[in-house]
Amino acid sequence: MDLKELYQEIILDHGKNPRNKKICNGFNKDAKGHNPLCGDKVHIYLKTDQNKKVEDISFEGEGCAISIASASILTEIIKGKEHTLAKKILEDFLKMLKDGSKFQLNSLEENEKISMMSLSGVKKFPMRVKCASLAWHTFIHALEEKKTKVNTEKA
Amino acid sequence: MDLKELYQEIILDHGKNPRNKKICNGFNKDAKGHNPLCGDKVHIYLKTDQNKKVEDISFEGEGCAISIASASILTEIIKGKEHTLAKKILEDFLKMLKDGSKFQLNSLEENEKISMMSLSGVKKFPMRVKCASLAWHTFIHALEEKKTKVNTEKA
Amino acid sequence: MDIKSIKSQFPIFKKKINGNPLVYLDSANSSQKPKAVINRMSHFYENEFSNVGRSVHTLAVTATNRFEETRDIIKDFINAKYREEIVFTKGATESINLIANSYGDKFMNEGDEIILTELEHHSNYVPWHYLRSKKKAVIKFAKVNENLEIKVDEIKRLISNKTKMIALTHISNVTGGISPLKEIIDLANSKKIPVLIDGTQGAPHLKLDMQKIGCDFYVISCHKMYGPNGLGILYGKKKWLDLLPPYQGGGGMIDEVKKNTISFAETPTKFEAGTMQTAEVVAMSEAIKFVKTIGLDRISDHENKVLNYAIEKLKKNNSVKLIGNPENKASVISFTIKGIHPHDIATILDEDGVAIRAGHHCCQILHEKLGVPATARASLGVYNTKEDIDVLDSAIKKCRKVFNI
Amino acid sequence: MDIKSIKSQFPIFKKKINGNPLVYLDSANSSQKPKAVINRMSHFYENEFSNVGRSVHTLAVTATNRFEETRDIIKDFINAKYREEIVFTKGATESINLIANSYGDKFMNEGDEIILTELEHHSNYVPWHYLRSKKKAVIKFAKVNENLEIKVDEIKRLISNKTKMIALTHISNVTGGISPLKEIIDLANSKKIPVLIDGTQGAPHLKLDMQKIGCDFYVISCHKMYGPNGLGILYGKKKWLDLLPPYQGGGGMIDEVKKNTISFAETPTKFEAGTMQTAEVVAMSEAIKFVKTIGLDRISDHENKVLNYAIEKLKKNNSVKLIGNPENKASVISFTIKGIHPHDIATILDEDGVAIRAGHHCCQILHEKLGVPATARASLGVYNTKEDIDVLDSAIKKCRKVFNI
Ligand SMILES: Cc1ncc(COP(=O)(O)O)c(C=O)c1O
Ligand SMILES: Cc1ncc(COP(=O)(O)O)c(C=O)c1O
Repeated sequence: MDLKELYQEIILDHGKNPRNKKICNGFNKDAKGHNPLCGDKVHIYLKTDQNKKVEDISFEGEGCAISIASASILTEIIKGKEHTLAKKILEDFLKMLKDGSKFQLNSLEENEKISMMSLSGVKKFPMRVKCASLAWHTFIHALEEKKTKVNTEKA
Repeated sequence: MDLKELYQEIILDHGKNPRNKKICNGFNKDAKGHNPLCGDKVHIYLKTDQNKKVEDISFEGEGCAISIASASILTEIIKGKEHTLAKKILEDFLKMLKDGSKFQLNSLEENEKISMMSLSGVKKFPMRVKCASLAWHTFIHALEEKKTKVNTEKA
Repeated sequence: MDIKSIKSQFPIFKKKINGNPLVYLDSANSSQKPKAVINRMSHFYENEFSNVGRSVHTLAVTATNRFEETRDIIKDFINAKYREEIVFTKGATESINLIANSYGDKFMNEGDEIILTELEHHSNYVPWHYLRSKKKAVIKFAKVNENLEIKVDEIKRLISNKTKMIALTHISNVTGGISPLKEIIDLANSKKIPVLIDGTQGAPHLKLDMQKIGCDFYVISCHKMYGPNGLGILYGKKKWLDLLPPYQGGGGMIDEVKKNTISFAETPTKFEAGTMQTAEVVAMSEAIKFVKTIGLDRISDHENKVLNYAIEKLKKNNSVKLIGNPENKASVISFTIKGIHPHDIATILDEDGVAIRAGHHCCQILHEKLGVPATARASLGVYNTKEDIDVLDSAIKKCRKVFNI
Repeated sequence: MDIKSIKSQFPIFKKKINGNPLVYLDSANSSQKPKAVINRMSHFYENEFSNVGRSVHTLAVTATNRFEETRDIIKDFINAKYREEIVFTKGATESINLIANSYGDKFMNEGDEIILTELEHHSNYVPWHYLRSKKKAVIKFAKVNENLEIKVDEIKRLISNKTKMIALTHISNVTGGISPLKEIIDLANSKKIPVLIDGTQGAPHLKLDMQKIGCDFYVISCHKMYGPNGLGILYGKKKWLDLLPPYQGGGGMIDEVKKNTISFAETPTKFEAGTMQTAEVVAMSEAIKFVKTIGLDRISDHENKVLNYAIEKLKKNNSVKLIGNPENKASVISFTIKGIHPHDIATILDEDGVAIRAGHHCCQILHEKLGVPATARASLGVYNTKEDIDVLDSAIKKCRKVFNI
C-alpha cells in the first residue's frame, strides 16, 4: 500500500526524532528555504572546511513528517562529505524523487542508501515531492552561497 | 419582412434629409448625447418660452439612419409643444420602442403619429433601440437641464 | 431535504478517488459545479457564443441580453437597489484590488487608517498593504478574542477620526466564524466610515440582502458558490461607484478617447474593461438558479446540521484540536492533530477519498497568532452529509495508526 | 486544406441565423470555439475539478498538473525561453494594465516618454494614459502613413533619450496591417528601450517565436484564438518579470505575510493573485492543440487566400471603400459604404446571417484621423471560406437596395 511506502519506519523515526536539529557551532554558511503553499520552512547551517568538505551541518525548521525527515536524513548523509560528492548525492536524490530511479553512487554506504531510499515513496505523491526536496535545495543554496531564498512555489 | 419595417420610407427620407439639423437661433437650453459603442452622437438645442413651450428645437449629430431619422422626427414633433405634452410624447415613444405598444395620445395629429410609428420597427432589433432613443433621452436632458451627459452604455 | 438528489446533480461525485467515493470537504477552497452550470456554459459556446455589447448581429444581441440578464438576476439575488451596483470582475481578489485602488487613490491620504482583522484572507490584506505603501497609510488589525471571534468592541477601540475604511470578512475561511456585520456596519455608518465585506465565504452559505446589511462594498467569488471559475462579483453602493475612478483601462469602459484626454463610461461599465467572461457570466445565472431553487435558508440549515455533527464527532476524538470556537459559525472546521502535521493528515485522508485542505489557507496572520504554520480544514457545501463526516472521522483515526501514535 | 472538416469541429455552425447559415466574420472580436475546447472544459468540471496549487488531495494534484502543463504547452507554442515567462491573466487588457502598472511604477518618472501608434486599441492606450496622469509622463503617437501603416522611420523619429516604452499592436484590428516588428524591435533593442507587443490580433493568425521576435512583452487574449473567455496570456522576458513588482495582491502570490511586511513569490506566481481560471487554462491547451494540428502556417495561408479574394471582390463594388491599404496584411478588412452608416450595414447583413462588426472597434484615435465615427469590419478565422465572402458581397449589395441608392 502506497501510504506505507510513504511513511516508512525510517521516515517516521526521523520525523519524530530529527537528527542535527539545532544551530551547529561555528557555522560559516547558511540558507533558508520556504514552501509558501504549506508553510514548510527550513534553515540549513553549514560549517565548511576551506570550501572542500562539509565538516558539520544542521538544520532548524518546521513542517510535515516528510520535510523534517528529509532534512534530518540530509544532515546525516552530508556530514563529512566532500563538496563534489555532496553535489552528486543531491543530483541523484532529486532524480530519484522525480522518476524513481535508483542511486548510481557506489561511494555511499549501504545504510546511507537505505535512508535515502526511504524517501523514494514520495514520487507517488506529486504534491509531496517539494516537502522532500526543500531541505536539499536549501542545502545547495547554502553551499554555493546563492543569495536568493529557496521558494518552492507552484512550479 | 422585418428590414422593410425597420427602414421604412419615412425613416430613409429623414435619414437622408434630416429636418432642423442646425443650431437653432437663440437657443437657451442644450444637451449632448453619445453612444460610445457605435459612436452615435447628438446635440439637441432648445428655445423654450418661459419654461412652458418649446418654441424651437434643432439638432446636430452623426450616426446611423435610425438615430438621425429619430432626431429629425423628434424636432418636427416637439416643435411648438407644451413641456408637459412633450414629456408625455417622450414616455409614449419610449414605451413603444420597448414593448411595441401604440400611442395613447389623442392630442397628436395623424401625420405626427405616423412618423413616430415609423420608428416602431426598431423593437425587433434590440441593439438598435438605443439608436432610436438617444435623441429623445438627450432632449429631456436639455429640457430639464440635467447636468450629466447622456450616455447609452451597455445597460 | 433530499441531499441525494441534490448531490446527483454534480457529475464529479460519480468519480472514485483512490478506489473510494469522493468525500469533498474542500468547498471553501472551491465548490463543485452542478450539471446545469456546466451545461449552460457548453450550450452557450455551442449555440450562442459571441462577444457582448459591441456588435449588432444576432449572436451578439443574444449574448449581450443573456449577460445583462445575469446582472439583474444577481441584483435580485443579493437584493441590491440598482443593477448598476453589480460589477463583474475576475474574482473576489480582483474586486478588493479594484476598491483598494480606486477608493484608495481618490480618498486616502498619508496617515489615514484602514481597519482589517486578524482573520482576513491575504486577498483582503495584500491590496490594502499596497495602499499602505503607496499612500503612507496605516493598517490596524482588529484582534480576535480567545474564541477567535471578532467583536464590535474591538473595532470600536480601533476607530479614530483617521479611519477611512473597515474591511473584514463575512465568514472566516479558517474558523467558520460569522462576523457581527450588523453591529459593525451600524457603528461604521454612524461615523461615516465605508465598510467592505469580503463575502467570499459568506455568499455561498448565508442569505444576502445588501439593503439590509448596509455595507458599502461586498465581494463574491463565483467559483465558491457553484459557479464557474474566473468570475467575481463586486457589489458597491451606487453613490460610491459613481464617485470612484475606473480601475483597469481598456475597451468598453470609455466614453470618448482622444490623444490628450479620455472620458469614461458610467458605472458599472467603467469598471468592466476589456472583453468580459461572457460564458462564465451566463452560466452563473444557472448557479444562482440552483441555489435559489433549494433556498439559501435550507442550505444553511442543512450545512449547520452537518457542521454541528462534525464538531461533536471530532470533539470526541482526543487527539484532535479544533481551531477557534466562535458562537456563530458556518460551513468550516479547522483542526490539528497532535504529532501529525496537517500536510500528512491531508495525504492520509486522500487515500480514503477525503479531500480536505492543509496549510495556512492564505491566513498567515491568524496562523502566526495561533503559533502553528498550518492547520487542516474541512469545509462544507450543500452536497455534504453526515456520512461524509463519518468517513472523515474514521480517516482521521487512521492517521494515528499510520503514525504509530 | 479541408475547411469543411475543420468547420465541422465548431458546433455553432450548425446554427441558422434568421433562417440562413451563419457566416461569422467577427473573429477579430472573438473567435468561435471548437468542440474539443468546449468539451475539455466540461470534462474538467465533471471529472477533475479542483482549485490548483493549494491542496494536496488527488483532485487538486491533477488540476495543478493540468494547469502547469498548459503553461509548458504555451511556452513551446510561442517559443519562450523559460516557462516562468508565461503569466496567466484575464485577457490582453489585464496584461497591458499589469505591465503599465508594474513597469510604470518601477521605471517611469516625470517627463519620461511612451511611444504608441495611432492604430492602437483602447486597451493599449488607456492603461498608458493612466500612467501618463500618475507619473506626468508623455505619450507620443506614431502616425500612420497614407496606407494606414506604421513604419519604422516614424518610430525612429519619436524616440528620444526619454523614451521608456514602445507599445504597439502586432496586427491592427481595423486595417489588418502587420507591423514591422523586427525592424522596430531591433531599433528599440539598440537603444535599450523595452517593447510591448499587443499580440491580441497577432497570435491567432501568425506563427510566434518570442526568442526571434525579441520583444520584452507580448500579450494574447485566448478568446480570440479559439480558446475560452476570460483568459489571457502575458509573455514577459524573465529578466523583466524577475524585476517587476507584483500587480494585484491576494492569495497564492505571496512568500510570507506579516502584519508589517509582505514578501512575494517568484515569477510567474507573484503575478497570479487569487484563484485562477483553472478550467479555462486547461481548456486552452486544447485550443493550442487545435491550432497546432492544422499549423499556423497553413492557417495564415488559407486566411490570406480568403482575405485577398475578399479584397478583390469588394474593390469591384464601387460604393465600398476599403479602410487602409497596408502592404502586409492579415485577417481583417474594414470598409464603409457611401450613404449608409456602418450600423445600418451590420443590421442589414445580419438578416442574411452575416455577422460583422460596426463601430470604432475601440480605436477612436484612428477613426478620428479617418474622419468617420464608425466603420464596418469583416474579420476572418480558420473556418471562413470564399463562399462566405460571396455571401458577404451579395449582402453588401442588398444594403443599397434597402436604402434605395
Ligand atoms: C488589437 C487589440 N488589442 C487588445 C484587445 C483587447 O483584448 P481583450 O478585450 O480580450 O482584453 C483587442 C480586442 O478587443 C484587440 O483587438
Ligand atoms: C475569505 C476569502 N477571501 C478571499 C478569497 C479570495 O477569493 P478568490 O481567490 O476567488 O479571488 C478567499 C478564497 O480564496 C477567501 O476564502
